[in-house]
Amino acid sequence: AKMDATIGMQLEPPNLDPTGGAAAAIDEVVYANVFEGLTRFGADGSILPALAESWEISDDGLTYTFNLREGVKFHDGSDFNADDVKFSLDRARADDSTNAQKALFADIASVDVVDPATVKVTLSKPNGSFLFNTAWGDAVIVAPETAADNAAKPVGTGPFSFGEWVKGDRVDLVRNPDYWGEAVRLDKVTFKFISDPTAAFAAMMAGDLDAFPVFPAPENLVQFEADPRFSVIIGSTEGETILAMNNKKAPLDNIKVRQAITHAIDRQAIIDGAMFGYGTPIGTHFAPHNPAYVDLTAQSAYDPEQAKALLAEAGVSDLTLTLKLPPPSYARRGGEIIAAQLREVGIATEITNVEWAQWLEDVFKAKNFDLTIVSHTEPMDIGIYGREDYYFQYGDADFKAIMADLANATDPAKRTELMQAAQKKIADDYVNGYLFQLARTGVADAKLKGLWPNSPTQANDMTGVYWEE
Amino acid sequence: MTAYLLRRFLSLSLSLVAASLVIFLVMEVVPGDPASFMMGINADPAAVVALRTQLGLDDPLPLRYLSWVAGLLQGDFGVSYTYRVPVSELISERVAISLPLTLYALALSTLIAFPAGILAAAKRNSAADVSVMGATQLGVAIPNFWFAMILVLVFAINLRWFSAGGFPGWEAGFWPAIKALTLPAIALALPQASILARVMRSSLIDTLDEDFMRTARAKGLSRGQALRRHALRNALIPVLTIIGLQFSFLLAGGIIIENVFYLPGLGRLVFQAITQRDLIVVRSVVILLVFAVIVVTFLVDLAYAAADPRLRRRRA
Amino acid sequence: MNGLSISNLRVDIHGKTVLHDIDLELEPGKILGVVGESGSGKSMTALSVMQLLPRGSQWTGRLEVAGNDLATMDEPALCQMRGRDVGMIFQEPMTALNPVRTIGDQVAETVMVHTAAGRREALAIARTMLDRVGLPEDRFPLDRFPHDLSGGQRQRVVIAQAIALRPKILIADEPTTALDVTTQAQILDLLRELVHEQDMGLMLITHDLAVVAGLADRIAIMKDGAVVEAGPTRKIFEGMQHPYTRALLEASAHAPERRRRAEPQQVPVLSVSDVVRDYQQPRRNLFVRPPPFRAVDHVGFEIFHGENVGLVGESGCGKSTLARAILALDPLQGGEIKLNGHVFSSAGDGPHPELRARMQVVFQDPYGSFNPRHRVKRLVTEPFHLMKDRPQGIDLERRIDRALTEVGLSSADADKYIHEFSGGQRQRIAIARALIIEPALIVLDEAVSALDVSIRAQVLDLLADLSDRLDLSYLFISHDLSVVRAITDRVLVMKDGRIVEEGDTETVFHNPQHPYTQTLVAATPSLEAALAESAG
Amino acid sequence: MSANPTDRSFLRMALGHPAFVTGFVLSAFFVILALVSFAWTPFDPTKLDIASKLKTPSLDHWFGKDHFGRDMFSMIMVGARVSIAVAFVAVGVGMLLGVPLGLYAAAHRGSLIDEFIMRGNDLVFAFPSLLLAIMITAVFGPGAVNAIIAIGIFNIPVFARLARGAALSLWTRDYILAARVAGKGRARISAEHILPNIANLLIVQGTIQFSLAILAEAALAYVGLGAQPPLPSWGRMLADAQTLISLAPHMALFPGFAIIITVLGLNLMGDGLRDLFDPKLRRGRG
Ligand SMILES: Nc1ncnc2c1ncn2[C@@H]1O[C@H](COP(=O)(O)OP(=O)(O)OP(=O)(O)O)[C@@H](O)[C@H]1O
Ligand SMILES: Nc1ncnc2c1ncn2[C@@H]1O[C@H](COP(=O)(O)OP(=O)(O)OP(=O)(O)O)[C@@H](O)[C@H]1O
Ligand SMILES: [Mg+2]
Ligand SMILES: [Mg+2]
Repeated sequence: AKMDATIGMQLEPPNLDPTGGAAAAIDEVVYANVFEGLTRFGADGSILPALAESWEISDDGLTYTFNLREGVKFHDGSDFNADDVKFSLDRARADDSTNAQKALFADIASVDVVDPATVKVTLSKPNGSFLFNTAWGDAVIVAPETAADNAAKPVGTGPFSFGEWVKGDRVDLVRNPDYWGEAVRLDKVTFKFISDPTAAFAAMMAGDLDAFPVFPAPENLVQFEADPRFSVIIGSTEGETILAMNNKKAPLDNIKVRQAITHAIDRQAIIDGAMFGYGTPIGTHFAPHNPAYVDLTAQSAYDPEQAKALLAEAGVSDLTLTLKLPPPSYARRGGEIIAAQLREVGIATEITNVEWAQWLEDVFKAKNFDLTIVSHTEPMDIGIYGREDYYFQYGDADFKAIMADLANATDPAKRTELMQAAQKKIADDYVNGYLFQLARTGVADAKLKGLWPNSPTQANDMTGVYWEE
Repeated sequence: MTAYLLRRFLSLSLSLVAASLVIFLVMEVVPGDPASFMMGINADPAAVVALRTQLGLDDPLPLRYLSWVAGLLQGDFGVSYTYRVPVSELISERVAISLPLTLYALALSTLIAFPAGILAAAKRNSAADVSVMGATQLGVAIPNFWFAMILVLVFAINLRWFSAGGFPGWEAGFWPAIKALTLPAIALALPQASILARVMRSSLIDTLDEDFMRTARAKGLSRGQALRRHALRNALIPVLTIIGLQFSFLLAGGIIIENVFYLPGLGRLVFQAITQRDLIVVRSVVILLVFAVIVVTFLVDLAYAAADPRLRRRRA
Repeated sequence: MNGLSISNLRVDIHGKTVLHDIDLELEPGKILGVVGESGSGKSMTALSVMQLLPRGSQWTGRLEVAGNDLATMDEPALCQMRGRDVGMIFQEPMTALNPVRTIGDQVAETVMVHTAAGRREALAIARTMLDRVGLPEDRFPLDRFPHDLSGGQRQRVVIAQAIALRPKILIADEPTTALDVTTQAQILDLLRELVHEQDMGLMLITHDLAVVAGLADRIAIMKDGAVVEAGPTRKIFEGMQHPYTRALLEASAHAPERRRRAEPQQVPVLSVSDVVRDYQQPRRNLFVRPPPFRAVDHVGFEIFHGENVGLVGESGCGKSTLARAILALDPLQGGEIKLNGHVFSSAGDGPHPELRARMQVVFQDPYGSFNPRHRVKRLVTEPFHLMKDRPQGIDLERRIDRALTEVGLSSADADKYIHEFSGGQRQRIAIARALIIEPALIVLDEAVSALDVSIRAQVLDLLADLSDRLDLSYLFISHDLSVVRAITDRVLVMKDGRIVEEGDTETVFHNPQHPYTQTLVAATPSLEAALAESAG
Repeated sequence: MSANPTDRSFLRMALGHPAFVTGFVLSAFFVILALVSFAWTPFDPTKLDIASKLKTPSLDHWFGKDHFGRDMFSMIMVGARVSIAVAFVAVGVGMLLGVPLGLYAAAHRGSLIDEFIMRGNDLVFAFPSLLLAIMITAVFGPGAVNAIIAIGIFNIPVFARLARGAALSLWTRDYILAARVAGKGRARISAEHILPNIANLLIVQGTIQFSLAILAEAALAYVGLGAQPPLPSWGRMLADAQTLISLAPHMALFPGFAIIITVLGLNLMGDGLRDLFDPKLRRGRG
């Protein structure tokens, strides 16, 4: 059987160090393949043990004692032990840390090595999602000797070790013969970077690629479905796609105007037009596949008449709003559709297409925008609504209180309740227009099995991938 | 002639200095901060500041310019912000694709254009001339990215003769590499060949009208002999200029084609670097391209001298 | 017969007949002069013999070269004929040679195309031929490029390649028109020698009767695509059967009648003293700046009221440069120019408009002297720019009218564009433009050189007449001694930027003192002398 | 260069020149389409109808519908407006700035300013054009106006060089000397004698640059840096069509043809004008 697989990805990672960069593409190459953390995400989003075999949580929820797996080696041959864990966590939360998700480690008070196979982490306050946090790619365990070079030459403990990186083209991973866990079934995995959707389509069609787990052009899936050579894998992601509004900027500081905008939007048209039908409508900032999800879409149902009425009530007419669109096609296409829909209720929009760098500068940092479309792909990120100076500028006090309670809550039922309250709160306040949950639209050779259908985190876990005879 | 060349070289070097300034300043005013780009949407502000310091982005402007230029002079292009590897390494990897692609396209375009242009000029106003000129008009009018799309559709997706793009690397062997560059080279060569054929034709027609062609015929040379022995070399001079221009155009101008065929070439490197605000890569690649243009211009001047003995004496 | 025989030749180009009823004969060892004004069909006749007529041409009649009927020959046979049986020399030596190939190569090529000779052998033949035409090995090695050579030397190379295979017939289409008189004399001598030495038939085409008068055995006069008169040279000049031949002859020898003589006055109209003009030379090397080239070297002279002064000299001696300096178009590197006693210089904004208005100019090229986009009206009134209160309305019309009638045109011409006029008419318009502002001095730089003899005669008459009536002074620049002689009172002879001789025109030409003037006078083909000879 | 586009025989000759006529008809067709689009389009080109997306050409929708169900023919009409306007202004900017610079440099040949202008031109030429355009739009943001700036900048040296070269050769003409003898200054001579006589050349180059500008605009729009939605633009239509090329080829074909035909028309017209203005090809006239 074939022993290698070539996987297409739209974006090339800028570097290969998941602890030193935010780009999703880094995790998509190395997460679970090259690097592992104490815990990890399973295909269904559950938290599984990884380098930590097991753990105990103290009753006050402040102390986590991790029992580490033994006999684990880094790819450079050195042994993995508790010192590496302490090094990794301390490095990530240090003052000069360049870890993009430093907040994940904010609650850690200290990390102590109990013995080579045991680490004790003490928190400054209880954190119900700490094990979830340690599963992130940004929390993987690295070795002190090689940490500095991971950007170009990653060394981890995973089932694959780094082979070669031909910049602009591909990264090769090769099987790690000394892997502690179940042996993987591929000798070599190549991640090939093809940013252009047409090229991606052509490459799949021409057989240059074996799979494209997040295929960038949903419009082409029909053709793959019609072709027996391919299987199309549709799953869910953690990406809530929203029409973000600048809550502090007039007239968007008026809840009536925001509500009017949400009623002007026909979600299904956007899903059909921009995503060719792939995507689940959402009514709040929460993933529909999460058990705690509440369907609030009816609250902001498509109703142009009501939108017009609300605008009249708010006393705004001749409204012109800027709509800044980052590069992904959900935003560019969705933006065109939303602009047309807003036009129907009398809101004019000025579309500006921006690059990510500009988006970050202009929208995210300077908050110089009225509307923008973006998909928030981090798992469980409703907490951003509690951030005062986050770009859409919500930061409501009541909402913050809910979040604080949630952080302290460990009881699952209580947590669910709080999460639902949070969902309702932002829907009631019409903070943003909630459009749809991004679908994970993957294509693969029909014989390639074991790919993740969903994206509980940004990853292409190749551990269980194999070729069917 | 040497004096002329020297002067030309000096003035070109001045251009290079001016170019370095322009490019540096343009990149400075481009909105967008490389550090925030790298750290992403939910990044901790403190982490971004730390990264800025680490990258040296907070140094004063003149200092950064000077250290960049000083580095360039020593052949040190700096370290890419995003890739964190020396820019020179990035560039040399990319040049290994862009340069062969450029040469390939140029060779194709010359191979098509010369015979076509010569045929059209020699048989002026004939059916052959009209059809060659018609074809070149069309060739100039077709946007090359559109042509590339059609090529992929036909030859990669439908016929599956070529792969749709990508580059296996030279280590995969000469022929596979050449095969991967074939469709892109054709897409690039089509408009260039059309332009070149037109220039060849008109230059040759001008030469054919020269007095010395009549002299040659009066000596008893046939039309073909006169064309080969007397017209071609004289007609070559404007053609050389165009080839020189095309070289530089292709070297940088492949951006879009490199995108369509996802070739990791220089053009795509800068394009990507611009979107990622990897200023240092953009600066260095652009200055390198400007340098290439200047060197090529200079070589074309030398080639002129070889083709036209009058220039060896006089100033152009 | 071994020579050339043309009978009943008719050539149409794109349906337009350019030659008809041409009958010409040329025997080996003889020279046939073909004379006619521009456009009369001389070149077309020559090209018919070579079978190199322009595209779209058709010919009928009979053309026989060395006993072969050209009508029956296919293209390869014609290629065989060209260069081997017939050689041809063209008018413009500067462009007749391929600039990127060596002279040796180009001469040897004739040999290699037609014989089995190898390159080495062909080059050896080329060497002998170049020696023969006066380009000796030591100064003119085979590997020189044409751009190293002067016009006369290039013409010799062209001749060498035309005669390399000793063709039976040599056709020379205005071989000396672009050359200086002294060089012309040398080339004509060379051609004459070659004819006798190699027993060639030479068809010598020219528009200048004087050139063929002393050289040709037979002469054919052409006009409007037909031969109007042909016969042995002596008979032509004796008989003058055809009125056109007579007109041509008279025009060639024409000297306008002059009534008035200038009287020296206190203040000369123009006074040039010690003028120096340098041209910057291009650098050969980055650090050494070559010394400037001195085109005008300490020149001084005066022109008095009503006086016509000629300036003669060979091409490149600095005549035009001096003219431009006098017109204050270029800065001086030394000396001073005064007009009516006032300094006339290009410094600053140039001379004061009122002063500038006192001196006007007429240039050589009747085609390049006018902006093709303006009507005659606007063209001739351009100097009014110099006046403070410019004529308006009726006054303006009147002055345009007067200027045009003065030069023999009509007021209706004022609304035409320049392309609607012939060369001679254009030169008249140029004169009208100079006259309209009533200057004291007109500089004429080769003002009649580009005109056919008959038109030249008319323009000279006009100039003489105007000078008499309007009290004008001329500085008349020309390389053509006969023209200068016809119209000037006094003459300056220039060589290499210096005035080498100066004096009364008749005196200088009859009794030249400076050796350079002597060669110049001797080299000028003289119709009178030729006629005297043929009469005697 | 003695052709005078205003006279009758020029018109007659132009009408007898097949390439010119074809080119003129093709380009005029798109100009008319663009003009008509201000008053009328068969459908509203901004009106979405997602349900009928990717509809193939039919009697109602001649060029079919795009991925949002918009009428492609209407979009191409309005797109013509954008392409032509961007190209026109960009070339206009290039001419307006480039020609005076070139004339000035020629009038002061060999001066420091001449040297400066020419070196500046070299500099712009040495820059990879598409890249610089991309950087310019990165600085100022994408949009039609910035596309104009980006394309216009490269037209400046083109016209400056052309004007300088042509003007230099005219400065040696006798009629320029005559004008100087008539006391006219350099600026006045440039305006009165040089400019009208290089106008033909500029017109010819102008049509060629115009067609290049249309291609450049399409390329910029294709990479997302041209006119912004909802304004349709041919280049962006092609970009939209790209991923759909095998599913809905009409989306790629029609805008592609629009570009090709317009550019072809302009080039043919430019070539035709060049022939018509060329004195070598004009017989029987001065
Ligand atoms: N290529 C051509 N196409 C059409 N007509 C031509 C062409 N060349 C010359 N003629 C015409 O043929 C006629 C004879 O021209 P030809 O060149 O033989 O004159 P010429 O006597 O040699 O004049 P010149 O002294 O000016 O050389 C002229 O009326 C001219 O306009
Ligand atoms: N612009 C220039 N730069 C450098 N040298 C020049 C320039 N113009 C003329 N010369 C040189 O100056 C000398 C005199 O030139 P000029 O044009 O005055 O000669 P001329 O006597 O008018 O000749 P012709 O009879 O050919 O018109 C020539 O050797 C010429 O090569
Ligand atoms: Mg002639
Ligand atoms: Mg002169």
